[in-house]
Amino acid sequence: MMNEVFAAILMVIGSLFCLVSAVGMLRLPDTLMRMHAATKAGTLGTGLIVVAAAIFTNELGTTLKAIAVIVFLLLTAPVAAHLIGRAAYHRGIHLFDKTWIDELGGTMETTGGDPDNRQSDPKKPR
Amino acid sequence: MQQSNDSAHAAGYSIIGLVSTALPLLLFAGLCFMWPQVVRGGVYAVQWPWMPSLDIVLHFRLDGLSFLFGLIVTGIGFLVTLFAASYMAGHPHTGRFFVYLNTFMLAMLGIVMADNLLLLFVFWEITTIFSYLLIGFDHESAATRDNAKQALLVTGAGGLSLLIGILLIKTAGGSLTLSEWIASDHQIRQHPLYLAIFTTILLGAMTKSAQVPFHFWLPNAMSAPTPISAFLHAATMVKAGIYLLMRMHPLLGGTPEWMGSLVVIGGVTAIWGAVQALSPSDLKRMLAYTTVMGLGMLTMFLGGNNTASLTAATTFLLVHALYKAALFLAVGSIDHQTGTRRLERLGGLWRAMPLTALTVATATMSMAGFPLFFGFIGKEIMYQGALTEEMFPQFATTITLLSNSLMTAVAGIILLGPFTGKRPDHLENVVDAPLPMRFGPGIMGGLCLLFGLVPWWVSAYLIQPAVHAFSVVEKEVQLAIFHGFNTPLLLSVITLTLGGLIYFSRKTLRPAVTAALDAIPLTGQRGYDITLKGLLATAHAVVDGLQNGSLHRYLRITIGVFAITTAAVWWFNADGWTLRLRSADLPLSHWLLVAVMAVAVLVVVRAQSRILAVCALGMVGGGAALVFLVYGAPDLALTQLLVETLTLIIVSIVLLRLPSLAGPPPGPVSVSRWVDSLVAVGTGIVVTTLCIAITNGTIDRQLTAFFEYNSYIAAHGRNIVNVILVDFRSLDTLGEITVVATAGLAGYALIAKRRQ
Amino acid sequence: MQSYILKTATRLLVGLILVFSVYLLFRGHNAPGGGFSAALVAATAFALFAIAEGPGPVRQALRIEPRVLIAWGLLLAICSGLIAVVTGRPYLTGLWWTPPGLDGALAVGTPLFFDIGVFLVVLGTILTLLLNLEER
Amino acid sequence: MSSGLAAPIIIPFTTAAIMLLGRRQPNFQHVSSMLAAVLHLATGAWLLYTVHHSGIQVLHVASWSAPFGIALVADHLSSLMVVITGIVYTAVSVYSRADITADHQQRGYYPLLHILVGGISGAFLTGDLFNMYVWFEVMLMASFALLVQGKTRAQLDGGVKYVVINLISTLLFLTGLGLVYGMTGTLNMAHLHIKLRMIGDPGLVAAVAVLFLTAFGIKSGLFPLFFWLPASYHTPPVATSAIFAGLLTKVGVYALIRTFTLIFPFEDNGLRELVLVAAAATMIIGVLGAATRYQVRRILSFHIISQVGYMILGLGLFTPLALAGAVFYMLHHIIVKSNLFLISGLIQRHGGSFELSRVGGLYRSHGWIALLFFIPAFSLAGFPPLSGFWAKMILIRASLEVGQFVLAAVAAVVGLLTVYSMVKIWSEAFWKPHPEGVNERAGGVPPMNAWMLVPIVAMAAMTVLIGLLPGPLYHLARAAADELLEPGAYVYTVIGNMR
Amino acid sequence: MIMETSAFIELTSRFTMAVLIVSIVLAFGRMVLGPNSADRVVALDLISVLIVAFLAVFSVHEGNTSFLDVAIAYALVAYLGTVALARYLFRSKRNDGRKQSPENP
Amino acid sequence: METVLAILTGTMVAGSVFLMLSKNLVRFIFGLVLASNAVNLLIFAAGRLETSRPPLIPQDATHAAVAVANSLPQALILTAIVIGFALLAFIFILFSRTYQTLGTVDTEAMTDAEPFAGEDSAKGRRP
Amino acid sequence: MNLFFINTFIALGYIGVQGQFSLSGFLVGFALGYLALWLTQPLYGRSRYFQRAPKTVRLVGYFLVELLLSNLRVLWDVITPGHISRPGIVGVPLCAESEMEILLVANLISLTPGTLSVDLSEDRRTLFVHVMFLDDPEQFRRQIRDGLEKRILEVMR
Ligand code: NA
Ligand code: NA
Repeated sequence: MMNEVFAAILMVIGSLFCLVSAVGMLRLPDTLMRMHAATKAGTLGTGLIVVAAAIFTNELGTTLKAIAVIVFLLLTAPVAAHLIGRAAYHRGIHLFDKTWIDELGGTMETTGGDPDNRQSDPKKPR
Repeated sequence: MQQSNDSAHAAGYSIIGLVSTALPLLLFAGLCFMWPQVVRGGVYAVQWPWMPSLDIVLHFRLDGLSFLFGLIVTGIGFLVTLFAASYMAGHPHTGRFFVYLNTFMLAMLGIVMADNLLLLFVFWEITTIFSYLLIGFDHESAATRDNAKQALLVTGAGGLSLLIGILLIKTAGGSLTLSEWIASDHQIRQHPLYLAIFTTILLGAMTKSAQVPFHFWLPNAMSAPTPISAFLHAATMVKAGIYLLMRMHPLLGGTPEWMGSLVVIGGVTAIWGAVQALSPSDLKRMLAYTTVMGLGMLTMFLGGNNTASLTAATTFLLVHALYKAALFLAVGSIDHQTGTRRLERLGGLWRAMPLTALTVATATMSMAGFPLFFGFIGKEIMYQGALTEEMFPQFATTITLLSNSLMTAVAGIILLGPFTGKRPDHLENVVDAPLPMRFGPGIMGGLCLLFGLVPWWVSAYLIQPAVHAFSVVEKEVQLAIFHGFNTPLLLSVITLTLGGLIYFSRKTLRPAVTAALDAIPLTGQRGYDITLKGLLATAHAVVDGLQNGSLHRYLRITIGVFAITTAAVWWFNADGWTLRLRSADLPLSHWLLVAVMAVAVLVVVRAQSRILAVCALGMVGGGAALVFLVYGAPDLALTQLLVETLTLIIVSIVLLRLPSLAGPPPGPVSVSRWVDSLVAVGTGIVVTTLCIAITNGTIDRQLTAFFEYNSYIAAHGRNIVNVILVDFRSLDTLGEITVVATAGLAGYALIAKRRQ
Repeated sequence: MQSYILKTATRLLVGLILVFSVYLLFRGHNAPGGGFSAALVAATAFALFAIAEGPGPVRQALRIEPRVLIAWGLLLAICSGLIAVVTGRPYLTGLWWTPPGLDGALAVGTPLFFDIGVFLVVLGTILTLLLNLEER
Repeated sequence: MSSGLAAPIIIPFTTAAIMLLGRRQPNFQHVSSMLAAVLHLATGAWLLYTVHHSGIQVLHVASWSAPFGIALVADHLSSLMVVITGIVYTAVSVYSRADITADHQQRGYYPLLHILVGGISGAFLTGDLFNMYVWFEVMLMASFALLVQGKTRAQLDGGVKYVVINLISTLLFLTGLGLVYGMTGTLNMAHLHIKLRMIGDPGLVAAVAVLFLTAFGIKSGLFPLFFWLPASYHTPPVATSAIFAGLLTKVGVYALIRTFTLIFPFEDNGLRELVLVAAAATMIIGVLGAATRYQVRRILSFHIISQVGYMILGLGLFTPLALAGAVFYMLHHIIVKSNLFLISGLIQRHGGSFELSRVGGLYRSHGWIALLFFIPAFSLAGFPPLSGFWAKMILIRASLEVGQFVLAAVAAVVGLLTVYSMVKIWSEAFWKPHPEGVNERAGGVPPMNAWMLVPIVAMAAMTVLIGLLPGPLYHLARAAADELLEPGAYVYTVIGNMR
Repeated sequence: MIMETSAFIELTSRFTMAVLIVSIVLAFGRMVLGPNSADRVVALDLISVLIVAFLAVFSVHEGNTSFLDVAIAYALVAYLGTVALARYLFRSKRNDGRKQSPENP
Repeated sequence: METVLAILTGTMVAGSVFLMLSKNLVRFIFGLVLASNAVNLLIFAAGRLETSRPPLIPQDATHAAVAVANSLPQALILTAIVIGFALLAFIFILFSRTYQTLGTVDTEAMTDAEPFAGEDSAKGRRP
Repeated sequence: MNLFFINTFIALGYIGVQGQFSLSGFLVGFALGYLALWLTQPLYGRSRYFQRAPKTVRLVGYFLVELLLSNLRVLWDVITPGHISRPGIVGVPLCAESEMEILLVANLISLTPGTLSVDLSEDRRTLFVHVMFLDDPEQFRRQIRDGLEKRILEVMR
């Protein structure tokens, strides 16, 4: 019973973090900032839920699987974020107006607009 | 015309040709051997099963009619082959020529000896094919090819009509065995299908025997080498239609439909051919029209239902075959020796080609119907036959009179034109044809006279046995040199007189005839041209509109047809519409899931960005996986998700190599796009309603129950789905991995770099 | 796309994914998984490898031409069914061998070989396509 | 041994797999290809013999009895189709030696050919509807691959059209499968025969049947679903187009016959009339299409459509004679049409082009080719005593027997128009003098190639033989038709007394 | 392994699933809105992570750990989809104005 | 749920048909993906959705004790998914190859296999 | 890492003895095993396992707290109207050299409050980080170097 309660709490918290990440995706002003939400909250939320599953079943095999999933998420989510962020940046994205410093802009040349978007405004980050 | 100008061949002959004469000669001899038996009314018959289940029996029978035709086919066949042995010498394809000729002859023998109507048809069509090959023998000329095609199409069409007629006889309960007809009581004539049977068979006969309005192929067929014109298109093949009508007589004859149409069609054909024969300057073409006339006469007499008419037909058949084959071959000789068949370029040849001149003389005399010649006998009996026709005897008599007069005139032209008068300069060095070429026409010319001298013999040994074979004879009609002073004799005299008048006024008549013919708005030839043009235009109109290379159109029709047909078939067969919608107590999450998938579909449809479409598709796929998951299909969910991911990888590589979705800026939606939407929505509705209707019912789960029960016990697996895949339905999986493997090979074939 | 971080992460991940794929393959008979899923998972491992390092190193690592994998997989699947034919049973009949003394805890059967065949074919195909696409 | 039923599937697949391992030796591939084809033909013949003498044969694959497992079933129709597949397979295998370039071979021509044949055989033999879908996919995938080998512009364009429309067929088939399963809970065709009878909603059953009609209609090139065929069949290598022309549409026709005799036997729901109308339209449109084309293979492609119309006419008439005619027509057509496509390769090789305006003079220069073309062409046109005559005659007769005079007339007229097209090719490619200045060859005319001639001569001989001795084949076709119209024996043999 | 689930867990897991689906819907909203390809890829990435979470919750809800295997498998591979798309984004930029015509001329 | 799924399936089919009719091969692919998914869902619905319990036999049992989801449609769909994937992979490659060779994905501009019929027949006619 | 495996082995043995394959059992077994190993340390020669283990635990703890904090901060920014953030992209010079070190640094930066690794320079010496709440780049660089990176290097080296 303790397990169940604990698992339930973790599950709910995790799902709320997932919700936060989703809301963040919707609300935050630019691509990079949305990625903050997705990477952190999504990973944490999902991680918590997986832990909840492990606790709920309280079984070694499941636990190991849960650990595997979490390790995987922690390892891959930031890498994915890095890859998207990098690609996005180099394609030329519209950064949030309040972005006040960009040290990457000096080291790489950026070109063109987004070939997959008629709506996007190919304003260069600078 | 592939003409041999090589002097080495001018007097020569082809060895193949001479060898080829053996076959007809042997067959002719064989027939003669059977002559006594046949004359006594006996028959020879042999029979092997071929396709008895379809009423096709290899059933051959030699009776009087077959015998008469057989003699004509083999006898004239022999003489023509002999002629051709010289005529064709030097032609590059002599071998083919004689193979075709002999095969044709065998097929023709098949026609006249077959006692099974379908068997007859088989040979009938073989003669069509070989006629085609022979007409087109000198195929380098476009006109020749067109003429061959025309003959094939016209007679082919008739053949198909005949086939339907034959099969209709079977459908109507008739027998296909010809020899059974004379004795049977002919239910067919009262059958509702009688008219259809008669019409279709008549069409077959008309096309083959060049009856108006299908006659036009025959003059055009004169682009065949002359021996072919003599053999196929004068003496034998064109007579196949006549033969067919004779054979059909006991089964179908004697009705008003039969008698009326045969007399009219034959009469019109006869007069049409006779008039046309006046105008051409090409001797062969002229002869072709006289053949048309002859065929018309034969048909006309077959319209009678009395022995006189039928005897007239049978007699004239022989008369015509003899003089026409002789004339064709003689014209062939003239052509061969002088290089031309045009009247205006010929003249005064009788000295240069005396034997040919003699042959032509006897043949034309017979044609014109001078007394003592076989043609005279024929003409007498013709008038007798015409006068006794049951339907339209006056018409028949008038036609006979006019046609015969015209024939007399044409005979005059053919005889007097090339051989008398002044010989043109370019014909100075002409000599008579080589011996093999003189032999055949000479024999036939001789027979034209000989048979005219012994009509009683011809009557007893050739004509009467034939007539007995296809009709019930109450009173024999005898051929004789002189029947006494009677109406036929009077008509004969009028004929000769009128013929003479026409001959002497030919210079004024010919332009008039030509003008009159040109004034006719629709002739068979023009009808043929219009039909072919119309066919091609229709084909283009229909096909170019459908198969126009536009994938969009193909898809729209294909999908639209599916949606409309399904809906229509369902609509017309449904008894009531009770679709129950089952969506009770669905959790909110499921509703949301389905909703987001539906929206994703819309997004894909509207997407102007490839990435958006791909991502939204990912959403749809992921949603589908979740649907699988929440309804107890983890394997499916897993596979779906894995496939989604791999698809993304492939997309990410391939999409780069495809252009963006950019189209013209979204303007007003075109009508075409509305149609597309209609098709799309319609298809969606059809699928939805089908799915709802089906899930409204219950499903029998006995298969699944079996799997659930046996999966672990008998197949050692706890994952039932996997056990189905690798055991219960492993053959599916074997096929499936083959598809996968093939996709690998196929993809490899498309993308791999060429290796040295 | 050269990313040092991706390369590093890939080195950590590829082995793990492959091990998991084998796990899926062998427990597919009793739990979700099976030859096809396993092959897809394995293929993603190689795909990741190819994306991070390029197709050349993947081919080196594979040591065997992917199309040969397809062939062997197909042969294995076909032949796993032929064993039954040799013993006079209908084609593809599953033959099972339960090692004595294990109380039925383990059963080896021709359907497992069939599933391995599936695995090889699918893996070979995806690798054929992916590597050739990458190389173009 | 009943596993022999699987042999026509397993032999080509195994050969394909082995070839993939030994793909670097062209001779090995060609020789093993011919061996496999002969073996396939032999097993097919054995199957036909067994069926004819011992009745319908069933293999319960993996020992699971039908309807639980998949059953392979050989009745007269199936085994006849397998035999004829073996014949075309053998012919094309031999011909391929002359026609298939090293590059095509490098790109897997032979394995793909074998997989195609395996899929076709599977489609003919299976007694399970979903399994048939799988074999259709095998066939489809292999045909996609074969079709675009060479990657010319025309091939890719035609290939895209072929692929796209055939995918629609696949999707419809799969949808129909799902719906049928949802109605009956079974996939075995014999079991479906029983279970569908119990469905109380005739409208729904008819509507679902339309899905199969459309799906297989596309496959068989039925009006108005044939577009993919004339768009693509003239583009691949000759050997490929020959096997396509002979077999692929016939798998669709086979599926239609099987579906509408066993699964949804025609009832009073208008489907039969629909099929008859489609058949007539197919005959006409195909032959009209051929009249508009001036390239040998494009003409022949349209004729495929036209002749599929005849076969479907036989199905729609739904009498023993008509179905026997349809089966006979299929068997005759496969040999003749494959052969004509092979001969088109001869025309191209020796005349220099498939375009009628760019060839000529072959009658004079290559009499043997002329003869070899003439036989199948006039057989196709329905002249006796060649095989096509019997096929056409039986169908016309069957139409007349049930009072379908219009259909009989259509069949006859279409036959005449077929003559028109065949004469067009004959006239242009053979009789007409070779056009001046076109395709003048530097190296002179290439020598005759025995690998090309042998299969053509053999198939032409078969055409003549069937024409001269149609009895045995008709006997078999009639046996097939009787089985189709009385599916009781089939059903009992496959599933016993299962309800 | 299957175990009994109490009503309590049933309720919370249902709630969790609903929240996750709502999250997916929201992320999907970003995918549709864009405005940028990268945004869409990020949204898809998040959705795939949310699906992993959903799979885990579902396995709790069903009390069946088999579903967790699905979650692991997807967690292992989903990342690759994102990587591939990221690479696509990276490359498609480079191809701009060369071989392909850009989407907005 | 069957009804809801039926409607969803219909929507997907409609969307896919509309995409397939768009004269653009890229959109056709999207339509194809949609259609495959739709058909799979349709088969799934046709097999009836009654429980969330997967067709797995527990460790301690010899056969499924409680009602589990219908396993046969799942196996069918699995096969269909695999085949669909293979087809899709090939079609991606085919279309990209086509684009590379023909230079267009506009199906209306693709006329190489069937040159305009009039032109074709004119070529064959005698002068 | 040998000792880690031995430790794991002990934990597995413990749950095997217990007969209950559970997470808690494993954790208890692991802790007991660590204790036992620590007691018998001389048997295994010189190993950094005992220095590293607590540091790893500390890093994990630090990281988890940071992860939680970062989420709360994102949450705050998400749920409050308007955006309080002052984002920027900062290049952070790295002390980390090995690939594992760089990966860990980059990943942990991404997972911790308001920071996201966007790119790595060609020479792998500078990590470009997007910072949501950036006041002073220099201070930020210091913060990374002395906080996160230092802790990671402690564990790795
Ligand atoms: Na065909
Ligand atoms: Na075909």
